[in-house]
Amino acid sequence: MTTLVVRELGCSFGGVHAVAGLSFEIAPGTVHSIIGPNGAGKTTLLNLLTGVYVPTSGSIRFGAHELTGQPPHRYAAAGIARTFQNLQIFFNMSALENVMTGRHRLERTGLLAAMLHTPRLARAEAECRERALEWLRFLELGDAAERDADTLPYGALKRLEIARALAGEPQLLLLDEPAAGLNPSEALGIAALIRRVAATGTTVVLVEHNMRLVMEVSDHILVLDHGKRLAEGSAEQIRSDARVIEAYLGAASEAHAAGEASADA
Amino acid sequence: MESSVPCAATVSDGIAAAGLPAMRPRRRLRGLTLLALVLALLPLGFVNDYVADVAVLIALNAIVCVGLNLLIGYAGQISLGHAGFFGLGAYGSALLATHAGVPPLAALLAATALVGVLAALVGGPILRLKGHYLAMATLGLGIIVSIVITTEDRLTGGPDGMAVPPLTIAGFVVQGERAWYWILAGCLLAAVWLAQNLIASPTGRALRALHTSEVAAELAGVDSARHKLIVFVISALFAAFAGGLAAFHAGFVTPAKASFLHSIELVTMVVFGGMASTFGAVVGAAVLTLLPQLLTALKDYEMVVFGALLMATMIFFPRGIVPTLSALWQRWRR
Amino acid sequence: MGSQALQFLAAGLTSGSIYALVALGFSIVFLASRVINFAQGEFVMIGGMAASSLVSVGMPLAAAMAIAVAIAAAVGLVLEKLAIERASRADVTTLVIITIGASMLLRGIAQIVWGKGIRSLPPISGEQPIAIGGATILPQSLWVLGTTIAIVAALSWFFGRTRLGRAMLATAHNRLAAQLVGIDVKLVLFASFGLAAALGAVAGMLIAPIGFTSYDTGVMLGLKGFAAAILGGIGNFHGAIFGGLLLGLLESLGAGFVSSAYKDAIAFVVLLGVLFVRPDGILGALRSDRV
Amino acid sequence: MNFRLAAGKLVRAGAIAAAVALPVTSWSADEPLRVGAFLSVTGPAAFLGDPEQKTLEMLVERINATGGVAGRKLQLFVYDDAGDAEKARTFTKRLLEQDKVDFLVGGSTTGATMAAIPLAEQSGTPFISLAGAVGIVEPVRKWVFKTPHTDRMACERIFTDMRERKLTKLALISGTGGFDKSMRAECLKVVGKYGIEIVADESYGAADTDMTAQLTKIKATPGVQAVLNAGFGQGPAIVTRNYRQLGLTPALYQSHGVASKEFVRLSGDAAEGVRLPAPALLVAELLADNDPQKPVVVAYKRDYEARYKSEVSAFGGYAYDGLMLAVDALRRAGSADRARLRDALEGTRGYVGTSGVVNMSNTDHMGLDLSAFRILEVRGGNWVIIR
Repeated sequence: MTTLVVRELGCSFGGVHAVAGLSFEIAPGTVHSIIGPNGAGKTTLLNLLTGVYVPTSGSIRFGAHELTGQPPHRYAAAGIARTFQNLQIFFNMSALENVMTGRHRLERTGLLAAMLHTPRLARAEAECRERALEWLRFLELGDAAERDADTLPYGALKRLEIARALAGEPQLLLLDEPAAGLNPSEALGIAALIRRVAATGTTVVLVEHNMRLVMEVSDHILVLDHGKRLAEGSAEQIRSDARVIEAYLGAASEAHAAGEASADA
Repeated sequence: MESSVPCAATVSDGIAAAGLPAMRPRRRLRGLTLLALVLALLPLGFVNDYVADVAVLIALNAIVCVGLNLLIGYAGQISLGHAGFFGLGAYGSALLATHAGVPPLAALLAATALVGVLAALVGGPILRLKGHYLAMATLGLGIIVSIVITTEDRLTGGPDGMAVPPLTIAGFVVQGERAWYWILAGCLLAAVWLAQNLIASPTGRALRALHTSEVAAELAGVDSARHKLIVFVISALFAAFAGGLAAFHAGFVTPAKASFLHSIELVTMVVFGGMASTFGAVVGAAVLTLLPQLLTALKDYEMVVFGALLMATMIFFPRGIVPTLSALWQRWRR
Repeated sequence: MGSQALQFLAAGLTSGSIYALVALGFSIVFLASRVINFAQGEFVMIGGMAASSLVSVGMPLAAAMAIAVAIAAAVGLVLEKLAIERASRADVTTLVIITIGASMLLRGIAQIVWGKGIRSLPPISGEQPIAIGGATILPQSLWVLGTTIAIVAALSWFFGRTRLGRAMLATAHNRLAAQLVGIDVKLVLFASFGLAAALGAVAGMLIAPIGFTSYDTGVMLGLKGFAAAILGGIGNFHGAIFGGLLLGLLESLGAGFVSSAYKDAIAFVVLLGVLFVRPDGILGALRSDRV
Repeated sequence: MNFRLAAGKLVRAGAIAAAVALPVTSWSADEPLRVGAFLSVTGPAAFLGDPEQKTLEMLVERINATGGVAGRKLQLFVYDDAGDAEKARTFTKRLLEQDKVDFLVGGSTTGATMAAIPLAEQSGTPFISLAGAVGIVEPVRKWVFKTPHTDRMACERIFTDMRERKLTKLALISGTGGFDKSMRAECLKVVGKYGIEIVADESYGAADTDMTAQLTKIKATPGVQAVLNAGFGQGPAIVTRNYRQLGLTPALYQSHGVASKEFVRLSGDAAEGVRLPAPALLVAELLADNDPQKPVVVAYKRDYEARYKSEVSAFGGYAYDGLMLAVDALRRAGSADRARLRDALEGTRGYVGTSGVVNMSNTDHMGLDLSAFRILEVRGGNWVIIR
């Protein structure tokens, strides 16, 4: 299993330092969460860790792969996958084809084999279809396989995106606010799902606002504020860390916050 | 709001899984076999060589459109310069066969390959552009090609065009519209077969993926720049090959074949027939090649009727003829 | 050598200002609808031909020009209502093909109504060329340049100060948000086609005395206008002017110093070069794809 | 997802079937003589094809009104190739295979003509081209004739006029159209024979609106005594106006491509003093009474302008000669047999047409000489015969 090592990572748009001098590591096989108030740089960090943004300073290494400044498909090739805050589903395909596309990094058949539809390709396609169908069932979307993606409801699309990410059998899965837009019962469904994914040995990194979900599934939490590391530690440590509460709820209502946090747990 | 999620259907898994892959190939080839049937029966309607000639022109345009559909329909990359590749294929074949004394068939294949190399070299930087900027860059590329062909008149005969020797395959001179028809029918079938295979492969899915969300495709491991280049070169090869064949068939070629008006005509055929639909490209090429022949009786009103027909079809069939008709066919069958 | 280079500049400004005026029409329609209107060249042709035919039946120049602009604007509005609006749900490519159909329809009608002959219009203030340091320029070219600058000033005021103008800008930046704040997006698109058509007609009437007009001048002017709009940055008015003038200069300097046979090719090679360095045109454009 | 085939095929088969059902004309008792024409009625060469079509339609009507040719009416089939060589080739095939015409009159542009020649030759059908390039009849082709003067003759006529005016340093400025570049190429071939030196060679785009850059380069070329602008359409009118705008003094020659009143009207008084070679048609009234061409051109000019309310152009004249040569040959051959018609065409002697007096032979399938061209000059907004 491979460790994600981030050293002095920085990313600024014009004068704004969205992320500055950030260093941390994500050990394999655990559930990590990245939390912080709005504008703390969570999404920017997520985009940096998947090559969507190119860092202005610092480095990103994943196991033996030096990924700093590489295009996103090199991150995917290294075994990193993600979902998106606003769904990026391939709506011109069926659900099954979406998940099959998720396995693109594992494909070994060449262009010529594709154009001549060689037996080797036919076998690879059948196998890819088969594995994709398994991941669809893993996300309880088995019967939606042949339906066009644009006919599926929002909740199913959320799970489809996760299925697509998992289909590539990544070592590291980054989830961008998976609970956003879901009702409480669906959020609980996501929590169970994250545990099932972690159980398969895949490292999960969660970027999320839903504190209940974060506290419930996270082995390790990194708190960001204005692009810098505010705090890091287990769920327990972070819940009672004064700086975190202050950053979230502002200094004035300190007492009230203490009460609030306990009720929340 | 959220669909009722049935517990994992354990029982039928086995059947569904086993059944699904086996059924798919037979369905995929059904379209090809029907096209082959139509192409086989068509000559029965050839009252004279003129009708055969029109059928050959349709097949030539269809081959270009099938390639262009991969680029525009599936990969979502607009090109308004593919007549430039068509013209280079035509003039490349003609020049190699006349001035360089290369046997015609070898000239055709060599010219096509050279255009492929050119497309690969030019495609890299051009495909970093998006939407209307890509359209303009390819439009500009096509115009540069047609200007060079028009201006280098010592070599190409300039605007008045140049004669092209007949095509000989293994010693046999290809003569007569019927012989040409069978060759073109074969090439069109091969083009459709190759395109369908590509679409139903990981590369095909990668292209469709980067059409809707390039970043999600990248995160699935798709090198979008490389895949766009692949489909750009493939569509250029289809256009160049058809261009070469057209030059040998007509025995004559003029720079108009490389003009931006021809590029726009080709894109119109693809969108008219239906984007992301190989058979849409074939139907679009058929209808828009045939229409001018049918509308000649309208004399001065031809352009008005053609423009109006084009607009009406696109307004009432926004996704193109074949996708709209096949959606109606689905709804009607269910 | 000096006066020769000066004349190339004058030639470049003459054709450049024409391209700029046509490019403006492209940018306005693009702003409101993300569509490149391939019939924009035809609006230019309608302006020139309508004014020329009205003058030839004895109507004074000013009246003929006003009516020609009205005719073109009406054509633009009808085209938007009957075609673009009905297909508003279709994707951009389909809309572009609709405008290609429209350009053929308008060209066909013009061919029937005005015939195939080449027409001209009397220049606004005579044909006496003005000498500027050894180079000469027609007064009409100065009218084209002046009108272009005046129109951009008017457009900046219109888009900055008036309700409809701001509504158009809002629609351009975010169609959904504009609808949410109560902007009638349909009206905006309707108005933008009318405005673009009127602008095209003005261009057509100013160009006719210099380059004549016929039922199919719209094709090449449309192409050069589109290239100029892209070169400057589609959807950006100052970009349209800058792109138009630059394209005109590239052609005239290319013809003057390199080779007149390859002047258009040179202009397009430079255009490609610029796009590789600045993929959104020189003055940049509305970039709106965020993850 | 992609078995959308069935619907697609239905539409496709229907479209092809419709093509087959094209109306095949019925054969009346004394079958009409079928005249096949493919002209560039629209597109960049509409300037040529439009008057040609009008002339053919007018003549066929008049001939049929006076009992046709040896009792047989003429049936005209006209298609518009819009200046595109491939369309011209397809329409020629349609005329030969579907409409089964007896002879072809057409090919407004050289490109369209060259594309149609192989078909005329293979099917053995007499083809009278209306395009200018000398390459159409050089080398002589069995079935191919042409009525317009060649562009080489136009160059030679201009160069003889220049020699008489002692002008030896010539600057060329030509468009990028087929007509323009072909004339430029021919002029470059023969200019040496006349002791004239080409000192500049510029070109402009078909739809350009300003040529002052090219003309400025010519103005800066030392010793230029004359400028020849090979082109047709609006280009030459713009060149002429830019010429005066820049105050260029060398003699300005245009080509027979703009031999029409419209050019003078468009150029305005900038055209004053411009010379060009033109057929007699343009100055019908000014011809000397004993000029054999006078009655023919005056009659044609009167009929054409009465019917179409627009000035006659040299291109209409080429179509006039094209059809009348065929009619004359048909009368002499006494039958529509293609080979006999071809021989009769080749045997045409002393035929008086709008372009000049035609004397064909088995080595000359055009039959016009330099005298067919008059040098005209614009004076006071009108053409004047110089020589």
